[in-house]
Amino acid sequence: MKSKGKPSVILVVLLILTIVGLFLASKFLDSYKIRIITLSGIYVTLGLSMNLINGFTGMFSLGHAGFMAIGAYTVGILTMPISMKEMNFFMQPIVPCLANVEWGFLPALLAAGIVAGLAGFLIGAPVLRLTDDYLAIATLGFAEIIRVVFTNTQSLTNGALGLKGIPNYTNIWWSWGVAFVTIWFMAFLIRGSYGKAFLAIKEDEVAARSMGINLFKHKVMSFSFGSFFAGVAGGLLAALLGTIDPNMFRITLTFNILLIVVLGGLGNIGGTVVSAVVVTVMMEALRFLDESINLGFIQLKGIPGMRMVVFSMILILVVLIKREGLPGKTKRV
Amino acid sequence: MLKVENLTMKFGGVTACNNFSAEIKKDQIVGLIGPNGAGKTTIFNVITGVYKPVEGQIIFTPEDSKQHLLLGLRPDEIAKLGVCRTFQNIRLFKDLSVLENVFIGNHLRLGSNVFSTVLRLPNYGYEEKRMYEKSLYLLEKVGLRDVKDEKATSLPYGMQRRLEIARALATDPKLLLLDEPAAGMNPQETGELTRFIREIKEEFDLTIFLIEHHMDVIMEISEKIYVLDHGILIAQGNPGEIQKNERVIEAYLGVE
Amino acid sequence: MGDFSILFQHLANGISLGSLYALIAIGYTMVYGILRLINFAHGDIFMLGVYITFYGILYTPIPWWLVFLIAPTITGFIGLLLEKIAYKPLREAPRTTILISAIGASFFLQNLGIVIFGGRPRAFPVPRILNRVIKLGGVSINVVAFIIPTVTVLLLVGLNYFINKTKTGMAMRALAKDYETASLMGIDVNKIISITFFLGSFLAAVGGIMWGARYPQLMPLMGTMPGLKSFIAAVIGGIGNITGAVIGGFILGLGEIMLVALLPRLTGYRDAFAFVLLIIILLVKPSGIMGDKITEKV
Amino acid sequence: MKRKLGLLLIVLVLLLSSQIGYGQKADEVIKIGVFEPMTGANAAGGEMTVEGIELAREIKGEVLGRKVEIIVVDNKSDKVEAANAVSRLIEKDKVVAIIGSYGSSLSMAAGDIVKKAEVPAVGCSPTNPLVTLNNDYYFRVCFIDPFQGTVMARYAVNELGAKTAAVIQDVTQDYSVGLSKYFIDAFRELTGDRNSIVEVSAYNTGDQDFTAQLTNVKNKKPDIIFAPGNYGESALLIRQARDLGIDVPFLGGDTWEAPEFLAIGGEAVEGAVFSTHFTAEAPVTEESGVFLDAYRNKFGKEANAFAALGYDAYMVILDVIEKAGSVDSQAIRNGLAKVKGFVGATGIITLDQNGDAVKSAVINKVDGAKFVYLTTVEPD
Repeated sequence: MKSKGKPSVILVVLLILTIVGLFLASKFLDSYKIRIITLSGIYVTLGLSMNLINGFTGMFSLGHAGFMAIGAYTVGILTMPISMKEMNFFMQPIVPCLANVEWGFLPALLAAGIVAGLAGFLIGAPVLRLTDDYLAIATLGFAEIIRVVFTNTQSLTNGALGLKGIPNYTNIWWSWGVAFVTIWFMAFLIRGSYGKAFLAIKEDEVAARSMGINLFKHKVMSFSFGSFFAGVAGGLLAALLGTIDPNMFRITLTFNILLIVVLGGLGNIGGTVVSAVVVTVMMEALRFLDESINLGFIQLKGIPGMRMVVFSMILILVVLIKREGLPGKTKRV
Repeated sequence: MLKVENLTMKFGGVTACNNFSAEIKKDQIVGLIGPNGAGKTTIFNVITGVYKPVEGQIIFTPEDSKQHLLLGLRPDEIAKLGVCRTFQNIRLFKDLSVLENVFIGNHLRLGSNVFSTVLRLPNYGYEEKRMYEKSLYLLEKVGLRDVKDEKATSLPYGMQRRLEIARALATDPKLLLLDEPAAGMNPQETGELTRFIREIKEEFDLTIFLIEHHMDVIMEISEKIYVLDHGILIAQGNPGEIQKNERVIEAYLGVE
Repeated sequence: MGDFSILFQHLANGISLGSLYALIAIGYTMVYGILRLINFAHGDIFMLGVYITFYGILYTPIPWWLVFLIAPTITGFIGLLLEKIAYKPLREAPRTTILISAIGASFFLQNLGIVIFGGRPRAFPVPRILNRVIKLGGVSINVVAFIIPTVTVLLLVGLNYFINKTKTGMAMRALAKDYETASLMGIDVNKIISITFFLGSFLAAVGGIMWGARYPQLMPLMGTMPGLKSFIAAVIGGIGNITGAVIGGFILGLGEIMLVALLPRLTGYRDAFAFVLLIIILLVKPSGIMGDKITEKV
Repeated sequence: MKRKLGLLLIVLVLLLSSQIGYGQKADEVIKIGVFEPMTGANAAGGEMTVEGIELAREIKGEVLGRKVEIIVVDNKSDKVEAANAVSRLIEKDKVVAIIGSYGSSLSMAAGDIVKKAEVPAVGCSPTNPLVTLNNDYYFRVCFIDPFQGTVMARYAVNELGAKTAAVIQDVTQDYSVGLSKYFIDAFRELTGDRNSIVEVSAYNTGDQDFTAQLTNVKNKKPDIIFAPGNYGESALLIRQARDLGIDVPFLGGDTWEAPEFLAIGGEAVEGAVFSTHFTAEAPVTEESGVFLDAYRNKFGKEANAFAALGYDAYMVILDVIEKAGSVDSQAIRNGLAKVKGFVGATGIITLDQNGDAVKSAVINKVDGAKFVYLTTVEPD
């Protein structure tokens, strides 16, 4: 089950390969493909952050979109040029303390993670007592509450108008750089004592408690870390798109990440990375399902939405047939 | 070491254990017996903080001076104080390896914070190395070192029991609660188990409280025995006394 | 318009909305009671029910009142099918797995809805009789707003009779109480689960028709929010308890309306209200108003 | 082992992705990209717009002696998808210009991409001022919200003699929030009374029950109610208002112009008044007539404003290409920046320094389950 090699060695090899790959990609590919690769990197981070909570620690959280929103808005508000802010907030001026702030990308990204992580901590503290479906619905509820609040706090988030003109800092290096930090973090976390404690909680809460593991502390910890990375990824997404609004962060977004996690296997780091890339690429590659297909003699009319039908079918099939995700794992009895 | 006073536990309308008192002295091996459903495991669950009793008091005195009231503490806090247990119906971390199971037992004594584990700072590196060495030593002790990379659930029953004990030992307990360690074992295995329990008691300086159905085991190693029937303490004393006690005989015959 | 008539108007609005939540919540609570599973796809079954009715009225010669009976039946069978495909194979699997399957099913039905019905909203053909307004003093009430609570209460009484007095109903209760013992006692688990799903989906479709008559706009994603809110209603009332679900529905509906009525500045936050209520309930009394307390056995 | 396999898979997928769509060669066809919401919340708007664009291509399928091909991609009413879709159009399909998208926020998601790639984009109906702001490559053939909001306020005050108004906005729609704001400002100015707006209420996209908000509004007895929003929600809202006995006029914006507004609203929406870009009834230009006939022939129904705007966006681009004599993206951009007095189906289009169309607005009213033309309002 465990590979014999040291994770650090494998990581270094992977790192070098990826750097070379990304360098080649940024040199020879056009901006569309670079965009997809960049997006893949962001989804790797998102997938892993959700996997930490749902896969490793066994909590079923559906609040990811909310933490992404927090991160995205933090980066948006902190990095936007002052003049751009004035232009954006033409309905209601932005709160004065943020009006003249213009940070660099790295500190803003860190702030995004910290604010989201803090939110995760505050939300996690009360709701992580709940289990399974109750936790799922409560976290989903929190994500919705965050979205509703962001829609209504115009002087902070500009409400439904969203933010436009966020500097496009995110590139292939940022997105994959963060992805690598995340992979590295997860790999070492899981290899170490705390990660093992998370796994123990997932396997058997009663036994874990009796072995002296403070359930609450570890759950909140895992949840906060997951939120931290979700926030950072949200920040990356904001700086990739250049514009955000509360409607982006609906339940569907969380479902997309869940799809990645399930396909990659709950609790499987490598699987999540692969599945994040595959899902992002396929989402684009399968566009032909929506479009008319010309077979020369016959024109098949495309049906918009077919892509998503195929994806949701894959999700169900994977759950039904290979519960451990596509990469597989020795079957649980 | 451990004093249980007037413990009463109810589930809905059912009284699982009524006004139970017991005392375990340091370095003793104390047995708890009784027919099925007598409420033995319930008492373990109350001591380890899984259940909250209706009434009673539990006082744990690991050192001579310091007293701890266990009631109201969470299971993990109780484990940290040095009370650890095994489970009647084996609760291993199924998907993890044998070594990982024991390794997790060390977690509560970890001094490093999570950031040093992720950044692999030297202080954690050192600690982790020690934890691995200790885990391997414990596996050696229970004879599972050869199967350290197997999945916990792939082991035969007896080995799983021993793995649970190794995992509990990893928490550095002062008081070890064993819930039917010999269940499902043949006479030869139970003989080995008895020796094994004595051995770990000496080596790790343990006090042991155990529930057991195998009378030969309990009679051989216990210095003191408590007998429970329908949640009520019906007898206590040394093995010789218990064997002669009429109420005990009656309780067992009545049920069989 | 006097203060009293405003208050009564708000009350009437709240009861009408609340009984819709209640109607959908009943199905949720029944399925949860037996399988301990949030059927995330319940809201989408509701959506299918409305669309089937829509096509039934517009494209078949069947009179509308008959469609109102046939469509829920068809929807019931769809729900039954859903259980067989997406949930039954996972009955022994970990909870998380079933939840993911439920989410997948919901996702699938929504997208299938988009492909089959198109993304554009449609107008629900409301029969004329249901579309009149009754005035009582300063209070105006749509006929549907009268019918919905009536249907809800009738169904509640009927279901309570069914569950407490019939053999199938008692088998359901036994199954909800203790799954293993019930199957040992010779109850045909699969059959009971199928009946539950059929009934739950049937009720979702009835709720859907009422919903369509009240809010005649059809969209493939229309089931998501009512679905979530009804689930919340079921939790508030004590999940697994049918009367509780109805009470929860009324609390939620009235609460939403009263929030807007009493705190007009917070109207934008209305959608968050249900979730805030849910979290409070989960933290304070997870078993809900009518639910039994469940002790975890180790 | 598994990790290696995973790595292999990534490489394979990357290779595969680099192969997507490089089959076709760039021959003589001129490609124009369209990104519109074909699914999701804005599907109806996207669909209507694409109808107009397709119709335009059928009418004028050639320019500079070369065939024009339009490539429609779905943006799922989702920002990430919108950005991807535009990027794809530019890089994979090598389009020379882009049309889209319904929904200002979706257009904004594409803004940075077209700017960076220097490919001009023409929006059909995104009315938020931010879309074209600071972007030399984004244009639009519609007017913007400040104008639209003012038009409706003027109509309410001057034509209906309203002294007080209530506003019910969809707080999750930038369109609705923006329009409400401009309406409120203009209405207060015209009535000279800060308190003329008696109530501002809110709801969310997807809400179906508005009775509580409406009961509050009813209590304030406004002369008119301004309630811009998606046609579905708006129709339900007006329906419930009528049920509650609210009988004052409802005013709204261009999104109401959809057959579903009438179907869902039924009798309740009779008398609803809204501003729009175009009316089938009073053709503003000769081109309107051409468009209307063609639309009727092809779809067998009356055209709506979104189809007309889609039609115009396409026609403007083709006109610019023709005048420039080039299909170079830069040349098209420069041509678009200079568009003046272009005769379109929706009126005479002149693009100002921001790239926004300066043109007249039409006010329509629902009458006899039809949209009936009331009046035309010229820009200042």
